[in-house]
Amino acid sequence: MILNDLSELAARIPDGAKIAIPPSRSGVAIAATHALIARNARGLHIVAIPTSGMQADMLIGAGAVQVMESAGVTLDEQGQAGRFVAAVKAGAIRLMDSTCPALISGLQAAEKGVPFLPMRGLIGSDLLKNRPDYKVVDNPMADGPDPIVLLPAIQPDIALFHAPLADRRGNVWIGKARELMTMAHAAHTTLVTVEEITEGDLMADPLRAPATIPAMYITAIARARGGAMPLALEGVYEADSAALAAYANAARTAEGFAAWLADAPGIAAA
Amino acid sequence: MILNDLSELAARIPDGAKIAIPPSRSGVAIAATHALIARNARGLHIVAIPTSGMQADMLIGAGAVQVMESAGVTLDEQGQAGRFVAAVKAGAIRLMDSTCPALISGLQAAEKGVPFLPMRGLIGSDLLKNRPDYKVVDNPMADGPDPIVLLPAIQPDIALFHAPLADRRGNVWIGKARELMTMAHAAHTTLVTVEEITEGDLMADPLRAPATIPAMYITAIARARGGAMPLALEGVYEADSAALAAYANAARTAEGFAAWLADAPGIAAA
Amino acid sequence: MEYLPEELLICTITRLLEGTGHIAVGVSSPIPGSAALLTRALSNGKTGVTVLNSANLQTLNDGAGELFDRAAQGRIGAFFLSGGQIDGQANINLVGVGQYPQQDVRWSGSFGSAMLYYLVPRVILFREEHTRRTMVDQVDFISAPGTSPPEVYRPGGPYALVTGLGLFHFDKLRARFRLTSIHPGHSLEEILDNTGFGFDYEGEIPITPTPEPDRLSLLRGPIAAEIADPYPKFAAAIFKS
Amino acid sequence: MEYLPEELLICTITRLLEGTGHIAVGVSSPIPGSAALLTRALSNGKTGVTVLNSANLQTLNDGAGELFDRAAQGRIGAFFLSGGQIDGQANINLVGVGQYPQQDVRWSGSFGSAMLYYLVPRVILFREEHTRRTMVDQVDFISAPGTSPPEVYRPGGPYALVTGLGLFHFDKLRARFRLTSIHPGHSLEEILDNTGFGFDYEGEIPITPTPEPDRLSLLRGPIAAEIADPYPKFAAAIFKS
Repeated sequence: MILNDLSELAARIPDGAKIAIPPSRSGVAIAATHALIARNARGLHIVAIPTSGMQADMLIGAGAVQVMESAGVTLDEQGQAGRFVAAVKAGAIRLMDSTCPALISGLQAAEKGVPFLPMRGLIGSDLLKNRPDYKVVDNPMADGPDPIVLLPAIQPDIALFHAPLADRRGNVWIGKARELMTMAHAAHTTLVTVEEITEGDLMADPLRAPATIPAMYITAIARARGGAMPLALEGVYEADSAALAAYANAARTAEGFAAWLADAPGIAAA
Repeated sequence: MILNDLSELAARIPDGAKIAIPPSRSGVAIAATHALIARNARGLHIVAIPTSGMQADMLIGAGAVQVMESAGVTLDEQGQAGRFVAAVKAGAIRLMDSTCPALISGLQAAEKGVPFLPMRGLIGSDLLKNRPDYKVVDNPMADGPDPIVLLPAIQPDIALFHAPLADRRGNVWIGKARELMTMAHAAHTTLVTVEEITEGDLMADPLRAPATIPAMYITAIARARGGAMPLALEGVYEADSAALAAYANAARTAEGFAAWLADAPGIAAA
Repeated sequence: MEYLPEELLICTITRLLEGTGHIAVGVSSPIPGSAALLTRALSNGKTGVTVLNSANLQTLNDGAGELFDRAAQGRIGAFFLSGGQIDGQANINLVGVGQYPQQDVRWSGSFGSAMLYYLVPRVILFREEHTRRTMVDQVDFISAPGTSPPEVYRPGGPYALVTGLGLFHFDKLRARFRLTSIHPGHSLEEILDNTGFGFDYEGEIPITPTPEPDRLSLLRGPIAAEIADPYPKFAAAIFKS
Repeated sequence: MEYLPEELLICTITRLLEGTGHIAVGVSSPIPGSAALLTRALSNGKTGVTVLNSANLQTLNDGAGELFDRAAQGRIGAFFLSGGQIDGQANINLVGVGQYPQQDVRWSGSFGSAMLYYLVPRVILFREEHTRRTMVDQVDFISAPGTSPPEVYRPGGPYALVTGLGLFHFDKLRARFRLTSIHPGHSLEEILDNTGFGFDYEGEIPITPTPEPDRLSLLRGPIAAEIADPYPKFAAAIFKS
């Protein structure tokens, strides 16, 4: 279903939803995030697949986040994610710290409809110590003792991301950002913003079809030109380093962030 | 590495190897299978991902197979796989019967480097009863009793398949046949025949790259025009029903199969 | 309106599929496939259909595991299974006859049954041949069981059994089939004679409704064209298309 | 030949990478990335390199999990990790300082360390800042431990630690670092003063070899051009390219 604008998309994300978001180079729905902040979302459980940056920081700065589940929140070359760091220090968000492959395996467990996936690693870390939902069992396939971690399935209420291209049937082309496919498979509802909407059928195009999320996994699509900016969208535009630096600088303080948000491009124009 | 011919490819498959092969519509290396039979391979453990047809039947008919692990061996519209059925009745092959998603999950376990993956289903079936390598455990994530099957990782020695296109760097484009990607990730050695070899770099082509197996997973490639015939190769050629029917008919008897094999297109010409 | 036995079966299955969100159809299933497509045509856009191994009637692009993932995600409302043998507890056998593994009769194998039978809410068993060879007291090999103990995770399972002679529904609690209707031209006696398992029935058993004329028209028109993609021979033989 | 401190570190790391089949480099790692590319250039085609988040220096196309799958498949011979804190048992902390979770100092998070540190055979710890703030007796939070009990599956782990002051190798059995060499211009006393953990050393400790002139030439030529893809600022600042 093609929506009229980003506010319609944001309206489909209820307060308290568990939202899966992609890493900074895979198609981050920044324009939609502005719309979500504009609708004053609260109590979100953000699951980064497996890390986040500006998007999580913006939502945290806007007070929209209750739980932050990720393997890392960073503004990359621009340094620390200011609002994330401040919220941690203030105890304003609940942390579910993990490691990249554990988040991906949890998502894949939901994709496969199984209650858990096993993973090597984690044993002896303080990550594991702080995750009572992760279980250590003895590998039943081994002859001797062989402890292994089981990760519970992560089923997002919402998967939210930005992609280069959709068609009117609701198919979405994602290129190499394959984690978006896993997110759409695993999530209950998948909301996507796109640069362009084509009149053709992406699933009928032999070159596009292999990297297209079929419409049956897509709940709604909204057009958002430059919807990942100032982050990069592979093959479409590069990151805007100056704009990212400006964000990083502003996000060092609550006041700076508020001023940045007030100056941000309006939702209507997105 | 680009090989000179199919006999070089067949020479890389040792007797006794565990070989993963794809289902009938995903790029079956029939020409390479002729070469494998010509080199008189023996003792193979065939793992169908998750089913096979003519390819497994040919190898069984040629006496190359010791173990057949699959969820089904069928000539589809052409009916029973004659050499497979005869070998089962004669007790000439060891069966590891399973169900499609269990074979795929086992392969994915190897892809993920974990000793097992869980799967719903199987409990109470005679498949499970005959697979002592499948373990039933109580789901540690559940509050009450919740038995679930764990499937051991399937790591093939060899993945063998046919694809439309490769480049000279060793990248292989597979289109929508994504199970070939999983096979290449999971296998120790991946041998591929292709219709065409392009001079370009498939990984540098934004439309091809998402459906390309990177060269680091590919051990060797050989050119084989029509290498899946008489089976279909999606987007390249349809199945040759008359040739498949002729095979099905011939494979009803050992003599018929031997005559068919003697008449088959020579390896040199492939 | 004149109709073929296949058309009766298609329309019988179609009635069982009403209201399904998404129907998946396995390989070599032209009659269930036609019923799924007819259901979609009647659904006003509410029903989706995936027909395996078809060029246009499926959108699978994540490998051979995607269909099973979809089922496990709860995205598939109905699926069809068959069996070389089907027994009175709805156990199905797709493997062979005799003592496993060196059996006297060997079929292709269990395919996805040992997962889909557990996870798809409405599994319709379809086997045209209704004889004591196919409808047995106890299958020789359980590819997938009809019922499971309560502690086994099983949101899905058998819903109905359609054969060339009649329609049965499955009672999960009693683990028994109940004869719902007898196809026109057949009798309870014929069904009893040809069924190797005991089943429930009560009073006067209805005759299976004959195909609705408007549905027959749909079937012979647009559905015939659609089903010719995966099943050209079937479409040509039944619908002359 | 004149060289920059970064070039010394790159050449030091390169010596640790010799013979590796495939080297993966994480984000924000220009010095390890340069060392990996230099190793590849010297390897006669035997070494491959994956640099995360680069357009041309990686071939990942199966999603955010592929790098970790590759490591678990045994396809990655060497990887680099760092830490806000690194302790004498090679435990690393990428999370923060103080009592978790409401810490006084919070860093980005553990990323893939809690898997890669277990599975990659040759993990090189790299942290330029060598002070009692970074090299601590005991980390405040273990993102990933330096050693594991024998029953824990762990084909990988710490191999060496490279800092701005020197090079250490890690002894897994003793779970202690051993000082291998001291970078030119620094002293054992300086290292002892600035290290919060105890470590082993013996007799006269060698000086870290200065960069080999032929390697410096490679570095400033073709490698500088390659590393400018993921790290343009670094390449411009160090190699003026």
